[in-house]
Amino acid sequence: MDFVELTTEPIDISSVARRVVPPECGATVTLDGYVRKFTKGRETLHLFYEAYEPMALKEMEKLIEQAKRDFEIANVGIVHRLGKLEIGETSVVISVAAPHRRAAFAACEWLIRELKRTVPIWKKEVYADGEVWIESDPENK
Amino acid sequence: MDFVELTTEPIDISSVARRVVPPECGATVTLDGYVRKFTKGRETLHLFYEAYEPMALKEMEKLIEQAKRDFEIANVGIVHRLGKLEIGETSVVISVAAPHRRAAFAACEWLIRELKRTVPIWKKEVYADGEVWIESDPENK
Amino acid sequence: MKVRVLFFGATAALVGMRDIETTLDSGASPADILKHFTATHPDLQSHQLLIAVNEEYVSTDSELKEGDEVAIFTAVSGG
Amino acid sequence: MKVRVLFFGATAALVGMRDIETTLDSGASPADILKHFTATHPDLQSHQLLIAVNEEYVSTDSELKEGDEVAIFTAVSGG
Repeated sequence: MDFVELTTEPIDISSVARRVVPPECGATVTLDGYVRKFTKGRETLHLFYEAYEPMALKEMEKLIEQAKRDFEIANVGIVHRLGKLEIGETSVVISVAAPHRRAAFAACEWLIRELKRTVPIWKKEVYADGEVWIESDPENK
Repeated sequence: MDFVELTTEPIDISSVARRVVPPECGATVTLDGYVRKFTKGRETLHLFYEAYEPMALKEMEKLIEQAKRDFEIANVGIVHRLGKLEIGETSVVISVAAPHRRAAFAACEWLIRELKRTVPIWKKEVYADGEVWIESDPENK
Repeated sequence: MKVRVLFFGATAALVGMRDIETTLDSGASPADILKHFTATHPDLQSHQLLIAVNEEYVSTDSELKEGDEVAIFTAVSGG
Repeated sequence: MKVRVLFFGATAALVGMRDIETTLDSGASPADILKHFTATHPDLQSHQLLIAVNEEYVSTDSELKEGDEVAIFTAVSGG
Protein backbone atom coordinates (compact mmCIF):
# COMPACT_ATOMS: atom_id res chain seq x y z
CA MET A 1 0.00 0.00 0.00
CA ASP A 2 1.31 3.46 -0.91
CA PHE A 3 0.70 6.50 1.24
CA VAL A 4 1.50 10.19 1.50
CA GLU A 5 1.05 12.23 4.65
CA LEU A 6 1.70 15.67 6.03
CA THR A 7 1.91 15.82 9.79
CA THR A 8 2.79 18.26 12.53
CA GLU A 9 3.70 15.35 14.84
CA PRO A 10 7.13 13.72 15.10
CA ILE A 11 7.64 11.03 12.43
CA ASP A 12 8.46 7.50 13.51
CA ILE A 13 10.79 6.05 10.89
CA SER A 14 10.00 2.40 11.67
CA SER A 15 6.28 2.82 11.24
CA VAL A 16 6.79 4.36 7.80
CA ALA A 17 9.34 1.75 6.75
CA ARG A 18 7.23 -1.17 7.95
CA ARG A 19 3.96 0.02 6.41
CA VAL A 20 5.36 -0.42 2.88
CA VAL A 21 6.46 -4.05 3.37
CA PRO A 22 4.54 -6.65 1.34
CA PRO A 23 5.23 -10.36 2.02
CA GLU A 24 6.76 -11.02 -1.39
CA CYS A 25 9.34 -8.24 -1.09
CA GLY A 26 12.97 -8.37 -0.11
CA ALA A 27 14.18 -4.91 0.94
CA THR A 28 13.03 -1.49 1.99
CA VAL A 29 15.21 1.59 1.55
CA THR A 30 14.34 4.56 3.74
CA LEU A 31 15.55 8.14 3.47
CA ASP A 32 15.36 10.07 6.72
CA GLY A 33 15.95 13.81 6.25
CA TYR A 34 16.42 16.01 9.28
CA VAL A 35 17.23 19.46 10.43
CA ARG A 36 20.86 20.50 10.19
CA LYS A 37 22.41 22.62 12.87
CA PHE A 38 24.73 24.53 10.57
CA THR A 39 24.16 25.79 7.04
CA LYS A 40 27.17 27.58 5.58
CA GLY A 41 28.50 28.05 9.09
CA ARG A 42 25.38 29.82 10.38
CA GLU A 43 23.72 28.21 13.36
CA THR A 44 20.07 27.29 12.93
CA LEU A 45 18.05 27.40 16.17
CA HIS A 46 15.06 25.62 14.71
CA LEU A 47 13.09 25.24 11.47
CA PHE A 48 9.58 25.84 10.36
CA TYR A 49 7.98 23.98 7.43
CA GLU A 50 4.91 25.18 5.58
CA ALA A 51 3.06 23.48 2.70
CA TYR A 52 0.38 24.20 0.16
CA GLU A 53 -1.16 21.10 1.67
CA PRO A 54 -3.64 19.72 -0.89
CA MET A 55 -1.23 20.38 -3.76
CA ALA A 56 1.72 18.92 -1.82
CA LEU A 57 -0.22 15.70 -1.25
CA LYS A 58 -1.17 15.53 -4.96
CA GLU A 59 2.41 16.15 -6.08
CA MET A 60 3.70 13.43 -3.74
CA GLU A 61 1.11 11.02 -5.14
CA LYS A 62 2.23 11.89 -8.68
CA LEU A 63 5.85 11.19 -7.74
CA ILE A 64 4.85 7.77 -6.42
CA GLU A 65 2.92 6.99 -9.61
CA GLN A 66 5.87 7.94 -11.77
CA ALA A 67 8.36 6.05 -9.57
CA LYS A 68 6.21 2.92 -9.90
CA ARG A 69 6.25 3.28 -13.68
CA ASP A 70 10.00 3.88 -13.88
CA PHE A 71 11.36 1.46 -11.24
CA GLU A 72 10.53 -2.13 -10.30
CA ILE A 73 9.22 -1.32 -6.86
CA ALA A 74 6.25 -2.49 -4.84
CA ASN A 75 5.18 0.18 -2.36
CA VAL A 76 6.16 3.71 -1.43
CA GLY A 77 5.41 5.75 1.68
CA ILE A 78 6.20 9.46 2.00
CA VAL A 79 5.61 11.44 5.19
CA HIS A 80 6.62 15.10 5.49
CA ARG A 81 6.48 17.02 8.71
CA LEU A 82 5.13 20.58 8.94
CA GLY A 83 5.31 23.30 11.59
CA LYS A 84 8.17 23.91 13.99
CA LEU A 85 11.01 21.38 14.10
CA GLU A 86 13.95 21.22 16.47
CA ILE A 87 17.51 20.46 15.31
CA GLY A 88 17.93 16.76 14.48
CA GLU A 89 14.22 16.06 14.16
CA THR A 90 13.09 14.22 11.06
CA SER A 91 11.49 16.47 8.44
CA VAL A 92 10.82 13.82 5.79
CA VAL A 93 10.78 10.04 5.52
CA ILE A 94 10.56 8.20 2.19
CA SER A 95 10.38 4.40 2.29
CA VAL A 96 10.48 2.26 -0.85
CA ALA A 97 9.94 -1.51 -0.79
CA ALA A 98 11.04 -3.62 -3.74
CA PRO A 99 11.69 -7.26 -4.59
CA HIS A 100 15.33 -6.32 -5.29
CA ARG A 101 17.17 -3.71 -3.33
CA ARG A 102 18.78 -2.00 -6.32
CA ALA A 103 15.45 -0.66 -7.55
CA ALA A 104 14.56 0.45 -4.01
CA PHE A 105 17.78 2.47 -3.70
CA ALA A 106 17.38 4.06 -7.13
CA ALA A 107 13.70 4.92 -6.64
CA CYS A 108 14.22 6.35 -3.14
CA GLU A 109 17.05 8.57 -4.35
CA TRP A 110 14.94 9.75 -7.32
CA LEU A 111 11.93 10.44 -5.05
CA ILE A 112 13.78 12.66 -2.57
CA ARG A 113 15.40 14.61 -5.42
CA GLU A 114 12.04 15.19 -7.12
CA LEU A 115 10.26 15.95 -3.85
CA LYS A 116 12.77 18.73 -3.15
CA ARG A 117 12.27 20.06 -6.68
CA THR A 118 8.48 19.92 -7.13
CA VAL A 119 6.47 19.45 -3.93
CA PRO A 120 5.15 22.81 -2.65
CA ILE A 121 6.69 22.80 0.83
CA TRP A 122 8.95 25.55 2.13
CA LYS A 123 11.31 25.71 5.03
CA LYS A 124 12.21 28.71 7.13
CA GLU A 125 15.48 28.66 9.02
CA VAL A 126 15.40 30.56 12.29
CA TYR A 127 18.71 31.99 13.58
CA ALA A 128 19.57 33.96 16.70
CA ASP A 129 19.47 37.17 14.64
CA GLY A 130 16.64 36.57 12.17
CA GLU A 131 14.99 34.07 9.88
CA VAL A 132 15.09 33.18 6.18
CA TRP A 133 12.65 31.33 3.92
CA ILE A 134 14.83 28.93 1.95
CA GLU A 135 14.13 28.97 -1.77
CA SER A 136 16.07 26.12 -3.29
CA ASP A 137 18.03 22.99 -2.54
CA PRO A 138 21.67 23.47 -3.49
CA GLU A 139 22.13 19.68 -3.81
CA ASN A 140 19.61 19.59 -6.64
CA LYS A 141 21.39 22.18 -8.75
CA MET B 1 29.04 6.94 16.54
CA ASP B 2 29.37 3.74 14.51
CA PHE B 3 28.12 0.42 15.78
CA VAL B 4 27.72 -3.22 14.79
CA GLU B 5 25.48 -5.67 16.59
CA LEU B 6 24.22 -9.20 16.34
CA THR B 7 20.95 -9.83 18.13
CA THR B 8 18.35 -12.54 18.53
CA GLU B 9 15.72 -9.89 19.36
CA PRO B 10 13.52 -8.06 16.82
CA ILE B 11 15.30 -5.03 15.31
CA ASP B 12 13.69 -1.62 15.63
CA ILE B 13 14.54 0.32 12.46
CA SER B 14 14.05 3.77 14.00
CA SER B 15 16.42 3.15 16.86
CA VAL B 16 19.17 2.09 14.42
CA ALA B 17 18.49 4.99 12.06
CA ARG B 18 18.41 7.59 14.83
CA ARG B 19 21.55 6.39 16.59
CA VAL B 20 23.73 7.36 13.62
CA VAL B 21 22.46 10.96 13.39
CA PRO B 22 25.00 13.65 14.32
CA PRO B 23 23.83 17.30 14.51
CA GLU B 24 25.83 18.47 11.50
CA CYS B 25 24.39 15.85 9.15
CA GLY B 26 21.58 16.13 6.67
CA ALA B 27 20.29 12.67 5.75
CA THR B 28 20.27 9.07 6.83
CA VAL B 29 19.68 6.23 4.39
CA THR B 30 18.53 2.94 5.90
CA LEU B 31 18.35 -0.49 4.31
CA ASP B 32 15.85 -2.82 5.93
CA GLY B 33 16.19 -6.41 4.71
CA TYR B 34 13.54 -8.92 5.63
CA VAL B 35 12.39 -12.46 5.13
CA ARG B 36 10.70 -13.20 1.81
CA LYS B 37 7.76 -15.53 1.67
CA PHE B 38 8.57 -16.99 -1.74
CA THR B 39 11.93 -17.81 -3.27
CA LYS B 40 11.66 -19.20 -6.80
CA GLY B 41 8.01 -20.00 -6.14
CA ARG B 42 8.75 -22.12 -3.07
CA GLU B 43 7.04 -21.02 0.13
CA THR B 44 9.30 -20.32 3.08
CA LEU B 45 7.70 -20.99 6.48
CA HIS B 46 10.42 -19.24 8.45
CA LEU B 47 14.15 -18.59 8.42
CA PHE B 48 17.04 -19.27 10.69
CA TYR B 49 20.22 -17.16 10.73
CA GLU B 50 23.52 -18.33 12.18
CA ALA B 51 26.81 -16.42 12.43
CA TYR B 52 30.44 -16.97 13.23
CA GLU B 53 29.78 -14.22 15.71
CA PRO B 54 33.17 -12.70 16.62
CA MET B 55 34.33 -12.82 13.00
CA ALA B 56 31.00 -11.42 11.73
CA LEU B 57 31.34 -8.43 14.06
CA LYS B 58 34.95 -7.87 12.94
CA GLU B 59 34.00 -8.09 9.26
CA MET B 60 31.16 -5.61 9.74
CA GLU B 61 33.54 -3.22 11.48
CA LYS B 62 35.97 -3.56 8.57
CA LEU B 63 33.20 -2.72 6.11
CA ILE B 64 32.37 0.42 8.07
CA GLU B 65 36.02 1.47 8.10
CA GLN B 66 36.31 0.99 4.37
CA ALA B 67 33.01 2.78 3.68
CA LYS B 68 34.22 5.76 5.71
CA ARG B 69 37.39 5.88 3.63
CA ASP B 70 35.57 5.57 0.30
CA PHE B 71 32.45 7.71 0.85
CA GLU B 72 31.87 11.10 2.51
CA ILE B 73 29.75 9.77 5.32
CA ALA B 74 29.58 10.47 9.04
CA ASN B 75 28.26 7.42 10.91
CA VAL B 76 27.21 3.87 10.13
CA GLY B 77 25.16 1.40 12.16
CA ILE B 78 24.72 -2.25 11.20
CA VAL B 79 22.51 -4.67 13.14
CA HIS B 80 21.96 -8.25 11.98
CA ARG B 81 19.47 -10.56 13.56
CA LEU B 82 20.25 -14.21 14.36
CA GLY B 83 18.12 -17.21 15.26
CA LYS B 84 14.61 -17.93 14.05
CA LEU B 85 12.80 -15.25 12.04
CA GLU B 86 9.22 -15.20 10.86
CA ILE B 87 8.23 -14.03 7.35
CA GLY B 88 8.43 -10.25 7.02
CA GLU B 89 10.65 -9.77 10.06
CA THR B 90 13.74 -7.61 9.62
CA SER B 91 16.95 -9.62 9.29
CA VAL B 92 19.35 -6.71 8.78
CA VAL B 93 19.35 -2.96 9.15
CA ILE B 94 22.12 -0.72 7.80
CA SER B 95 21.87 3.01 8.49
CA VAL B 96 24.28 5.54 7.01
CA ALA B 97 24.26 9.22 7.97
CA ALA B 98 25.98 11.76 5.74
CA PRO B 99 26.08 15.52 5.21
CA HIS B 100 24.75 14.94 1.67
CA ARG B 101 22.29 12.24 0.83
CA ARG B 102 24.07 11.05 -2.33
CA ALA B 103 27.00 9.64 -0.35
CA ALA B 104 24.62 8.02 2.13
CA PHE B 105 22.74 6.20 -0.65
CA ALA B 106 25.94 5.04 -2.34
CA ALA B 107 27.57 3.87 0.90
CA CYS B 108 24.46 2.05 2.14
CA GLU B 109 24.11 0.19 -1.17
CA TRP B 110 27.80 -0.74 -1.10
CA LEU B 111 27.59 -1.91 2.54
CA ILE B 112 24.66 -4.28 2.02
CA ARG B 113 26.32 -5.74 -1.08
CA GLU B 114 29.60 -6.34 0.75
CA LEU B 115 27.87 -7.63 3.89
CA LYS B 116 26.14 -10.30 1.78
CA ARG B 117 29.46 -11.18 0.18
CA THR B 118 31.86 -11.26 3.12
CA VAL B 119 30.25 -11.33 6.57
CA PRO B 120 30.11 -14.91 7.94
CA ILE B 121 26.38 -15.24 8.48
CA TRP B 122 24.26 -17.98 6.93
CA LYS B 123 20.56 -18.35 6.45
CA LYS B 124 18.53 -21.52 6.43
CA GLU B 125 15.18 -21.49 4.68
CA VAL B 126 12.61 -23.80 6.24
CA TYR B 127 9.86 -25.16 3.96
CA ALA B 128 6.90 -27.43 4.63
CA ASP B 129 8.93 -30.35 3.20
CA GLY B 130 12.47 -29.63 4.35
CA GLU B 131 15.13 -26.98 4.86
CA VAL B 132 18.11 -25.63 2.93
CA TRP B 133 21.17 -23.66 4.02
CA ILE B 134 21.48 -20.88 1.44
CA GLU B 135 24.98 -20.50 0.07
CA SER B 136 25.00 -17.34 -1.98
CA ASP B 137 23.11 -14.22 -2.84
CA PRO B 138 21.99 -14.34 -6.49
CA GLU B 139 21.73 -10.52 -6.57
CA ASN B 140 25.45 -10.23 -5.94
CA LYS B 141 26.43 -12.39 -8.89
CA MET C 1 -14.32 37.09 -13.07
CA LYS C 2 -13.29 36.35 -9.53
CA VAL C 3 -10.22 34.31 -8.60
CA ARG C 4 -8.61 33.53 -5.29
CA VAL C 5 -4.88 34.19 -4.91
CA LEU C 6 -2.80 32.26 -2.35
CA PHE C 7 0.66 33.02 -0.98
CA PHE C 8 3.02 30.76 0.97
CA GLY C 9 6.30 31.06 2.83
CA ALA C 10 8.42 33.86 1.38
CA THR C 11 5.64 35.29 -0.84
CA ALA C 12 3.18 35.39 2.06
CA ALA C 13 5.82 37.22 4.15
CA LEU C 14 6.54 39.71 1.34
CA VAL C 15 2.95 40.64 0.45
CA GLY C 16 1.82 40.44 4.09
CA MET C 17 -1.13 38.16 3.45
CA ARG C 18 -1.91 34.53 2.81
CA ASP C 19 -4.85 34.85 0.40
CA ILE C 20 -7.01 37.44 -1.34
CA GLU C 21 -9.98 37.36 -3.68
CA THR C 22 -9.67 39.60 -6.73
CA THR C 23 -11.74 40.44 -9.82
CA LEU C 24 -10.05 40.23 -13.21
CA ASP C 25 -11.06 40.90 -16.82
CA SER C 26 -11.98 37.71 -18.62
CA GLY C 27 -9.02 36.29 -20.51
CA ALA C 28 -6.61 37.32 -17.74
CA SER C 29 -3.59 35.11 -17.02
CA PRO C 30 -1.41 34.49 -13.96
CA ALA C 31 1.06 36.93 -15.55
CA ASP C 32 -1.50 39.72 -15.01
CA ILE C 33 -1.75 38.84 -11.34
CA LEU C 34 2.03 38.72 -11.01
CA LYS C 35 2.29 42.15 -12.70
CA HIS C 36 -0.08 43.58 -10.12
CA PHE C 37 1.70 42.18 -7.10
CA THR C 38 5.23 42.90 -8.28
CA ALA C 39 4.08 46.54 -8.76
CA THR C 40 2.67 46.78 -5.25
CA HIS C 41 5.49 44.67 -3.72
CA PRO C 42 8.66 45.22 -5.80
CA ASP C 43 10.66 42.87 -3.51
CA LEU C 44 8.89 39.95 -5.23
CA GLN C 45 10.94 40.64 -8.37
CA SER C 46 14.12 39.33 -6.79
CA HIS C 47 12.57 35.86 -6.34
CA GLN C 48 11.99 33.02 -8.77
CA LEU C 49 8.18 32.76 -8.64
CA LEU C 50 6.17 29.67 -9.49
CA ILE C 51 2.46 29.56 -10.25
CA ALA C 52 -0.09 26.84 -9.61
CA VAL C 53 -3.72 27.03 -10.67
CA ASN C 54 -6.13 24.71 -8.88
CA GLU C 55 -3.19 22.82 -7.35
CA GLU C 56 -1.37 22.17 -10.64
CA TYR C 57 1.76 23.89 -11.94
CA VAL C 58 0.96 26.11 -14.95
CA SER C 59 2.86 28.58 -17.11
CA THR C 60 2.22 32.26 -16.39
CA ASP C 61 0.41 32.79 -19.72
CA SER C 62 -2.27 30.13 -19.19
CA GLU C 63 -5.86 31.43 -19.27
CA LEU C 64 -7.70 31.80 -15.98
CA LYS C 65 -11.41 31.19 -15.43
CA GLU C 66 -14.01 32.14 -12.83
CA GLY C 67 -13.36 30.61 -9.43
CA ASP C 68 -9.75 29.53 -10.08
CA GLU C 69 -7.38 29.24 -7.14
CA VAL C 70 -4.03 30.80 -8.10
CA ALA C 71 -1.03 30.11 -5.87
CA ILE C 72 2.11 32.23 -6.08
CA PHE C 73 5.22 30.89 -4.38
CA THR C 74 8.99 30.75 -4.48
CA ALA C 75 11.13 27.72 -5.43
CA VAL C 76 10.18 24.94 -3.04
CA SER C 77 12.51 23.85 -0.24
CA GLY C 78 10.91 20.85 1.45
CA GLY C 79 12.73 17.62 2.23
CA MET D 1 50.41 -28.97 16.91
CA LYS D 2 46.82 -28.65 18.02
CA VAL D 3 44.24 -26.54 16.21
CA ARG D 4 40.53 -26.11 16.72
CA VAL D 5 38.26 -26.56 13.70
CA LEU D 6 34.85 -24.85 13.57
CA PHE D 7 31.88 -25.54 11.29
CA PHE D 8 28.81 -23.38 10.62
CA GLY D 9 25.50 -23.72 8.82
CA ALA D 10 25.79 -26.14 5.90
CA THR D 11 29.23 -27.46 6.89
CA ALA D 12 28.13 -28.11 10.48
CA ALA D 13 25.10 -30.01 9.13
CA LEU D 14 27.24 -32.04 6.72
CA VAL D 15 29.99 -33.08 9.15
CA GLY D 16 27.54 -33.45 12.05
CA MET D 17 29.52 -31.30 14.48
CA ARG D 18 30.19 -27.68 15.26
CA ASP D 19 33.81 -27.91 16.42
CA ILE D 20 36.64 -30.37 16.98
CA GLU D 21 40.19 -30.18 18.24
CA THR D 22 42.74 -31.94 16.07
CA THR D 23 46.50 -32.52 16.05
CA LEU D 24 48.42 -31.75 12.86
CA ASP D 25 52.02 -31.99 11.73
CA SER D 26 53.80 -28.66 11.97
CA GLY D 27 53.67 -26.81 8.66
CA ALA D 28 50.16 -28.07 7.97
CA SER D 29 47.78 -25.79 6.08
CA PRO D 30 43.97 -25.42 5.97
CA ALA D 31 44.15 -27.47 2.74
CA ASP D 32 45.28 -30.46 4.82
CA ILE D 33 42.28 -30.10 7.10
CA LEU D 34 39.96 -29.76 4.10
CA LYS D 35 41.48 -32.88 2.55
CA HIS D 36 40.72 -34.84 5.73
CA PHE D 37 37.09 -33.71 6.02
CA THR D 38 36.24 -34.02 2.33
CA ALA D 39 37.53 -37.62 2.56
CA THR D 40 35.37 -38.43 5.59
CA HIS D 41 32.40 -36.35 4.28
CA PRO D 42 32.48 -36.42 0.45
CA ASP D 43 29.32 -34.25 0.28
CA LEU D 44 31.49 -31.27 1.24
CA GLN D 45 33.07 -31.41 -2.23
CA SER D 46 29.93 -30.10 -3.89
CA HIS D 47 30.16 -26.85 -1.91
CA GLN D 48 32.29 -23.75 -2.33
CA LEU D 49 34.23 -23.76 0.95
CA LEU D 50 35.80 -20.73 2.58
CA ILE D 51 38.41 -20.76 5.30
CA ALA D 52 39.09 -18.36 8.14
CA VAL D 53 41.94 -18.64 10.60
CA ASN D 54 41.57 -16.74 13.86
CA GLU D 55 38.56 -14.88 12.45
CA GLU D 56 40.30 -13.70 9.26
CA TYR D 57 39.81 -15.01 5.72
CA VAL D 58 42.92 -16.87 4.51
CA SER D 59 43.89 -18.89 1.47
CA THR D 60 43.90 -22.65 1.91
CA ASP D 61 47.70 -22.87 1.60
CA SER D 62 48.51 -20.50 4.46
CA GLU D 63 50.60 -21.98 7.27
CA LEU D 64 48.86 -22.92 10.51
CA LYS D 65 50.36 -22.64 13.97
CA GLU D 66 49.68 -24.08 17.41
CA GLY D 67 46.35 -22.99 18.86
CA ASP D 68 44.88 -21.61 15.64
CA GLU D 69 41.11 -21.55 15.24
CA VAL D 70 40.23 -22.73 11.74
CA ALA D 71 36.68 -22.14 10.49
CA ILE D 72 35.31 -24.00 7.46
CA PHE D 73 32.12 -22.68 5.94
CA THR D 74 30.15 -22.26 2.72
CA ALA D 75 29.56 -19.00 0.81
CA VAL D 76 27.87 -16.62 3.23
CA SER D 77 24.19 -15.75 2.91
CA GLY D 78 23.42 -13.12 5.52
CA GLY D 79 21.58 -9.90 4.83
